[in-house]
Amino acid sequence: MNRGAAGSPRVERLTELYRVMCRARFAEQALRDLWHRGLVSGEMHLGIGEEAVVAGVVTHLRDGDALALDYRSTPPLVARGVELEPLLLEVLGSEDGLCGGRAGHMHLMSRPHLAAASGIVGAPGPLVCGLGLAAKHAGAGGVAVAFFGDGAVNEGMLMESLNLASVWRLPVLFVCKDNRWAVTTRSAALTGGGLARRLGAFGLPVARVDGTDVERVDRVAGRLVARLRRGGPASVLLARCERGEGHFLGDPLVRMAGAAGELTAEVRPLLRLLGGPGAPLSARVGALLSIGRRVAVAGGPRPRWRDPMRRAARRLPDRVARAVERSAKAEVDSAVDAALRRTGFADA
Amino acid sequence: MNRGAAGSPRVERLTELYRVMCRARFAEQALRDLWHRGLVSGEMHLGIGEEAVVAGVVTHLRDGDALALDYRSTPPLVARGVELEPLLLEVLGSEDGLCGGRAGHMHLMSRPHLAAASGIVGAPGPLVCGLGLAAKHAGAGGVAVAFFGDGAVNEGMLMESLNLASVWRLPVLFVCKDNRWAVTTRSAALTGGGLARRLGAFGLPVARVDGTDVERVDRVAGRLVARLRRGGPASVLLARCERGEGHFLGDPLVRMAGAAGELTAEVRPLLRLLGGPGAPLSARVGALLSIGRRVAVAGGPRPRWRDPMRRAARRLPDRVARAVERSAKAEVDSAVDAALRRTGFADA
Amino acid sequence: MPRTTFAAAIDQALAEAMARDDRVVVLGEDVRTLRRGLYVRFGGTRVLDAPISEAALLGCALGSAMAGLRPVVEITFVDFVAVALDQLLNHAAKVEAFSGGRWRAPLVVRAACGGGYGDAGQHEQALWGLLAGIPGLSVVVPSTPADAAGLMATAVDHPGPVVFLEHKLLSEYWLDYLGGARRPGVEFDVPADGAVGDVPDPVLPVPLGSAVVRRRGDDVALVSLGVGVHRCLQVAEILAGEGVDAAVLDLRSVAPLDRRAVTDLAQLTGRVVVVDEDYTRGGLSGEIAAVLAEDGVDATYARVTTEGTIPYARRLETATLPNVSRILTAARSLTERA
Amino acid sequence: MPRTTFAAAIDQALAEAMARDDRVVVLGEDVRTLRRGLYVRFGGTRVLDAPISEAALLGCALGSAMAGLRPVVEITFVDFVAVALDQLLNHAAKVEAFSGGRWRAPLVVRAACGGGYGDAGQHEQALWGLLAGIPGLSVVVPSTPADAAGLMATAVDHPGPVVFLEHKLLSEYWLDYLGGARRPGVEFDVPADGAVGDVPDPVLPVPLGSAVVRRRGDDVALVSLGVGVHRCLQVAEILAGEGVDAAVLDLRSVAPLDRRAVTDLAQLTGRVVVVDEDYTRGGLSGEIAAVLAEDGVDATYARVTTEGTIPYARRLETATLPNVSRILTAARSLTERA
Ligand SMILES: Cc1ncc(C[n+]2csc(CCOP(=O)(O)OP(=O)(O)O)c2C)c(N)n1
Ligand SMILES: Cc1ncc(C[n+]2csc(CCOP(=O)(O)OP(=O)(O)O)c2C)c(N)n1
Ligand SMILES: [Mg+2]
Ligand SMILES: [Mg+2]
Repeated sequence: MNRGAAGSPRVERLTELYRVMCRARFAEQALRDLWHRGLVSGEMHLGIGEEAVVAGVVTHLRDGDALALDYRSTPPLVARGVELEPLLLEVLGSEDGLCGGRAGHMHLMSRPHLAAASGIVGAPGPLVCGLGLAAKHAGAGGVAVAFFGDGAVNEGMLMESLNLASVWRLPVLFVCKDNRWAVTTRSAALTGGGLARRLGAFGLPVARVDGTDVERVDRVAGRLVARLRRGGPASVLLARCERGEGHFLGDPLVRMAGAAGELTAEVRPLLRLLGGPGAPLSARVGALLSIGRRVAVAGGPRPRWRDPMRRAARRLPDRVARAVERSAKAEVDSAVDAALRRTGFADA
Repeated sequence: MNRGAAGSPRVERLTELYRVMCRARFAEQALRDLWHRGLVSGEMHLGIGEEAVVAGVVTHLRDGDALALDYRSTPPLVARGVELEPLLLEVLGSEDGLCGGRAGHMHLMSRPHLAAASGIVGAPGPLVCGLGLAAKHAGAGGVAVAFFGDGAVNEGMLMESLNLASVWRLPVLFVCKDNRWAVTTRSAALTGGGLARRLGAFGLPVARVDGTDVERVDRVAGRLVARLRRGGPASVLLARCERGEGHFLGDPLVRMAGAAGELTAEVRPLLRLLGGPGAPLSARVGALLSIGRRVAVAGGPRPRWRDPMRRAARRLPDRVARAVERSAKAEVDSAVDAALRRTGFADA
Repeated sequence: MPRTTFAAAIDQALAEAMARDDRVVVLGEDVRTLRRGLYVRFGGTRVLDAPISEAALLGCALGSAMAGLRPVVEITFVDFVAVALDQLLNHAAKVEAFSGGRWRAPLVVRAACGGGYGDAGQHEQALWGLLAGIPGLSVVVPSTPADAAGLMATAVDHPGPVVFLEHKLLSEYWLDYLGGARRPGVEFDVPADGAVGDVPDPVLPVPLGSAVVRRRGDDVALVSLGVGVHRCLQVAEILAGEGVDAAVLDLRSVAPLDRRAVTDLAQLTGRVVVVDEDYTRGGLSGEIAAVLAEDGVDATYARVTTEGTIPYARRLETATLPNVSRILTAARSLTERA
Repeated sequence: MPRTTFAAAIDQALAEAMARDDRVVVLGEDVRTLRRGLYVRFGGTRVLDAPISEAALLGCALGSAMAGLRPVVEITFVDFVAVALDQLLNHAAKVEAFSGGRWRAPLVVRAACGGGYGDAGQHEQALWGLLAGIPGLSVVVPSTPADAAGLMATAVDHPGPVVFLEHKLLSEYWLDYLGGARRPGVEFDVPADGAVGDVPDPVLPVPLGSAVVRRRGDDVALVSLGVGVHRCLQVAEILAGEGVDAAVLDLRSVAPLDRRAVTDLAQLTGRVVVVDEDYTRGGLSGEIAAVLAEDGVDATYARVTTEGTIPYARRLETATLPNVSRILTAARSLTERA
C-alpha cells in the first residue's frame, strides 16, 4: 500500500490510529526502561508488537463499552484513554497510582472505563461475558471486548466463555492475539486442530486479520463492533502478530540467544548430561537440539519482523508521522517525568 | 435389518453383544427396584437406553485397557466384567461392596479393571488422558475409553482433555452419549456450534453412530479401538441415544409429566405468579409455556423411543434372544438375592 | 409471621429483591426449572439457564457485577465450586484489593451444601472454611428459614462478593430430588425447626458477621452453624437433663466471623465445643481456637467435625458427619473434666 | 556434602528418582525448558510440555498415577491450582477413600509459591492451608535445599498424592525469571541458608509429617515453615540479645502435621508464635491453636500471617507478608506479658 494523500479521510483515520499506537508503544518503552532501571518490581509483560491490534479494535469503543484484558494490558488501557501518569505511578508502586499501588501491571483496573486486567491465563473470557451481559441488560448498544493470546485458547474457562457468549448471544468481541508462542512453547504443537478451527467451534463467526496492519484490523474490527451494537452475534477476531521482547522482560530464551556468555553457561551443564544413565543418546541429542531451536526461534533476530508501527508510519506522509511520533513521545516523556518526580525516583 | 441365521458369525457376535446388554439392563433394573424400595440412598442415575453404546464399545477392551466413567457407570462396569454381587452390595452400602460401601453408584471403582467413575461432570476427560498416558508409556497397545454425556462437552476440563489427548497422541477413545438433555435443559440450546463440530475442534477424528444400534456401534468402535492399538490418533465416538428414566430416578420433570396430581400441584402456584409486579405478561406466559414444554418432552411418553434392547433382540433368532435374556435375568436375580441376603435386607 | 419452608424463604427474599431492583438476575444451570417461580414472574431476561461451564458462569457473574448488575449465580453444589475456584480466589475476592478500593463486585454465589442423605463425599461437602479462608469473600450458612431469607436479602444488597450456602438437609426440594425422600423407609435426620419456620413478610435482613445465641447456658458453649446448630440444640436438651446448662451459638456467618460473640460466650462458660460439618482442617474449627487463644480467653476446647471423605453407606455417613452422640461425648469430655 | 541451590537440590532428587524408576515422569507447562536438565537426560517421553490446561493436566497426571506411573506434575504457580482444584479436592484426595482403600494414586503436584518479589496477590499466594484442609492430601513446604531434595524424594515414593511447594524466594531461577533479580538496585530479602545449602548425595529422604527444631530455646516457640523459618531464626537471634531464648520449629509438612513436635515445644516454652505466610484464615495458624487447645496445652499464642490480598508495591508487600519486625512484636507481646 502506498502513502495516502494528506488530509484525505483515510489519512485522517490512519493518523488517529497511529497516534494511539505511538502512545501505547512509547508508554511501553518507558515501562521497559523503568523496569530495567530496577524501579518496577516483579514480572513485566509488554505488548510491543500488538499495537495495531489494540488500536484497530479499541478505537471503536465508546462510553459504556468494556474491556477484559490479559497481563499485556497497558496498550489497550492507554488506547482507551486511561491517563498515563496514574498508570505509570501504579507500575512504580505509588499510592497515587491508578489502583493505589495495589495492582501493578498484571491487574490494572479502571472502573470508569469498565476495564480490568488479570494475570491468570484465560480469565478475560469469563470477564468479558459478564461485561457483555451487563451491557445487554442495559440495552444501550454497549459492547465488551476481550484480549488474550494464542496459548490461552487451551484454558478451559476461555473455551467455556466462547460458548457462553454464543448461546447467551452476548455483545462480545473476542480478540485473539496470535504470536504463536506461549512462554517457551510453540502453540501450534499444543493446540489440537489449530487455532482458527478451535475458535470457530462455538458457533461464533471468526474473522482473521493480519494484526500488524492497523488499517485492516481497523476495518474488520469496525464492522464487527458495529454489528454487535446492532444486536449481532458475538464474534472472534483472530489477529496474527509478533512481539519483539519475548514472553516477559528478562525472558531467559531471549537472553540466552542474545548473550553468548549466557548461552554457554546454560548449555555446558546440559552437554554433560549426554553421558550417564538415562534415555538413549539419540533421545538426548534430540532434546538438546529442540531446546536449541526454541532459543533460536524465540530469541533470535527477527529479520522478517513486521513492526506494526513501521507499517503504519510508511503509509502516512512523512511529516504527519513524525509529528504524531513527536507529540506522543513528548506526552509520554512528560508523564514519565511527572511520575518519577512524584515518586521521588527522579534522580534514581 | 432382518434376523441373521442362527450360528452365523454375525449372530454369534450379536448374541454376545446382546448378552452384555441384557446383563447391564437387568442389573440397572434391579438397582432401580432397590432404589424404589428405599434400600439405596442418594441419587440414582441409570444408563437404561445406553446399553448398545456400552456393549458396542466395552466388548472391544481387554486386559490392561482402562475406563473413565461418569455417574452412569454400572452398565460399562458390568460389561467390563465387574462381578454383580460386589457391585450390588456397594450400592446397598455394604462393607462387602466393591468399594467397601464408601463409593456408592457415583464413584464406583475397580482397580483390577483400571476403571473409575466420577460424579463430577467432565471428569472422565482428564482421567482418560492419564489412563491413556500410562498405557502409552507401557507400550503394550493398551487403550483407555471415556464415557460422558452431551452436556459435559461444555465443561472446560473436558474440552481441555480432548486437546491434550490430541497433542500428546494418547491412545484414548472419547465416547459421547448424546441423549440431547443435561438434567432439565436441552443441550442444543446451550452448545454453541453444535456437538459434532465441538468434538471435532481438537484435531481428533469424530465418528458418528446411531447409539441404539449395537451392531453399528460395535463395528465403528471396533475399528477405532484397533486403530488406537496400532498407534493411531485419539478419536471421538459420538453416539446418539435416548434414556427412558429422565436424569435420575425421581426426576421431577418425569414425575410431573407422569402424575396429573403432581403436575397440578406444581403448576397452580406458578399460575398465581402471572399477576403482580414483575416482567410483562407475555414474558411470563412464555416462561410458563417453556417449562411446560420441558415437562412434556422430558417426561412425556416416548412413542418413538428406540429401545436398543428391542432393536438388538429383533435381529436375533427369537429362541436365542429369549435364552440370552433368561440366563442374564437369572444371573442378575441370583446376584440380587445373594446381595440382599448378605446385607440382611432379604425380607425388607 | 407466615410459616415458610427454608427454600421458599430464599425464593421470597429473591423475589422481593428482583421486584425492587431490576439489576438482580439469577444465573445458573437448570435455574429456569429450579427457580421456576422466579422465572415465570420475572421472565427469561432475569433468570438464565447456563451451560455446564461453572468457571465461565461464575466469572461471567462477576463481570456483570463489576459492570453494574447484581447477579445471584448458582453453582448447584458447593463441591462444584472447585472447577471454578479461580474466579473466586483470584478474581472476585481480589477486585476490591487490587483496585485500591475503587471497584467492588456485588456478587452472590448460591450453592447447596452439606450431607446426610447418602450422596457421598463428592456431593456432600461443606467447604465453607475453605471459602472463608480467602480474604475478600463473605460466607454465610443459615440454619433457619428466617435467616435464610434475611441473609439472602443482605447478600444481594452487599457491595462485595458473598457466598450463600443452602444446606440440603434443610431444603425439602433437594432432599426430594436427590435423596428420593418420598420413598418408603427412607429417612433423613431433618431438623424440623430448620426446615420450616416463621419468616417475616417482607423479609427482615440479617447482617453479615452477626452470630446469634440460640440457647442460653453457663456451663458449656456449643458453637456451630447450619444443621449443626440443631444438633447442638438437641444435645443441650439432653445435657439439661443431666444438670448441665449448655449455650448454643449459631454463627450464621463464617466470614466475617463474629469474634465477639464467640469470645463472650467462651468467657462466660469456660468451655467451648465447636460443631463444624466442614473438615477438621477446613479452617473454621481451627479459627475459633485461634480467636480464643489470641484473645487470651481461658476456656477448654473440643471439636466435632468431619474428619475425612464422607462415605456413601448411610451408617458410615452418619458416623462421619457431626452427630448428636459425638457432640454429647465431646461436651461431656469438657464438663466432666472440670 | 556438596553445596547446592534449592532448585538444583530438587532437580537432583528428581534425577535420582527418574534414573531409578522408569515410571517417574515430569509433566507441565514449559517443563522442557524449566527442567531442561531432566529433559536432556531422560528424553521427551519422560518430560512432557503441556498446553495451558491445568485441569486436564492435573487430572491426567492423576489418572496416570492410578494406572501405574509416578508423575510429578507441575502447576507453575500454586495460585493456578485454583483452575484445577476439582482434580485435587474431588478426585486425587478421594481415590483412596472412595475405593475403600483399594486404590491409591502416587501423584506429586509441584508448584512454586510465596511472595516477596513484587508480583502481587495473584502470583504470590501460599495456599498451603487451603490444600492441607482437604483430607487425603499431603502438603510439604521445604525451607532448605536438603529438605527440598529429601521431601521430593519422599513425595515421589509416597503411595498417595503429595503437594510439593517450592518457595520462589528460595529458588534463584524463579527470582531471576520473574523478579528480574539481576537488575541494578533490585533486592529481595532472600534467606541465604534457604537458597543454598548442603545436600547429601544421594539424597536423604525426609519423612512426611516430621517437623524439625531449627533452634532450641525455652522462652518462646516460633512455629513456622518455608521462608518464615528463616525470618524466625533472625528474630530468635535478636531476642537472644534481649535475653530471651526462642525456639524455632520448622514444620516442613503442613499435612500431615507433626502435632507432637508442636505440643512438646509449646509445653516447654508456654508461648507459641505461629509465623505463617498463608492467609490468617488459611487454616494452618488456626489448626495449631486447635491442636494446642485440644491437647490442653497451657500456652499463650500469637500469630503473624498474611491478612489480606498481597499488594503490588514492594513497601506494601513487605508489610503484608510476615516480616521480622512483625514477628518480633508478636513474640515480645507474649514474652513481655508473662
Ligand atoms: C491459569 C494460568 N496458567 C498458566 C499461567 C502462566 N502463564 C502466563 S502467560 C502464559 C502464556 C500465555 O500464552 P498466550 O496466551 O499465547 O499469551 P502471550 O503471553 O503469548 O501473549 C502462561 C502459561 C498463568 N498465568 N495462568
Ligand atoms: C461440574 C459439575 N457441574 C454440574 C453437575 C450437576 N450435573 C450432574 S449431571 C448433569 C448433566 C450432565 O448432562 P450430560 O453430560 O448430557 O449427561 P447425562 O446426565 O445426560 O447423561 C449436571 C449438570 C455436576 N455433577 N458436576
Ligand atoms: Mg502467545
Ligand atoms: Mg445428556
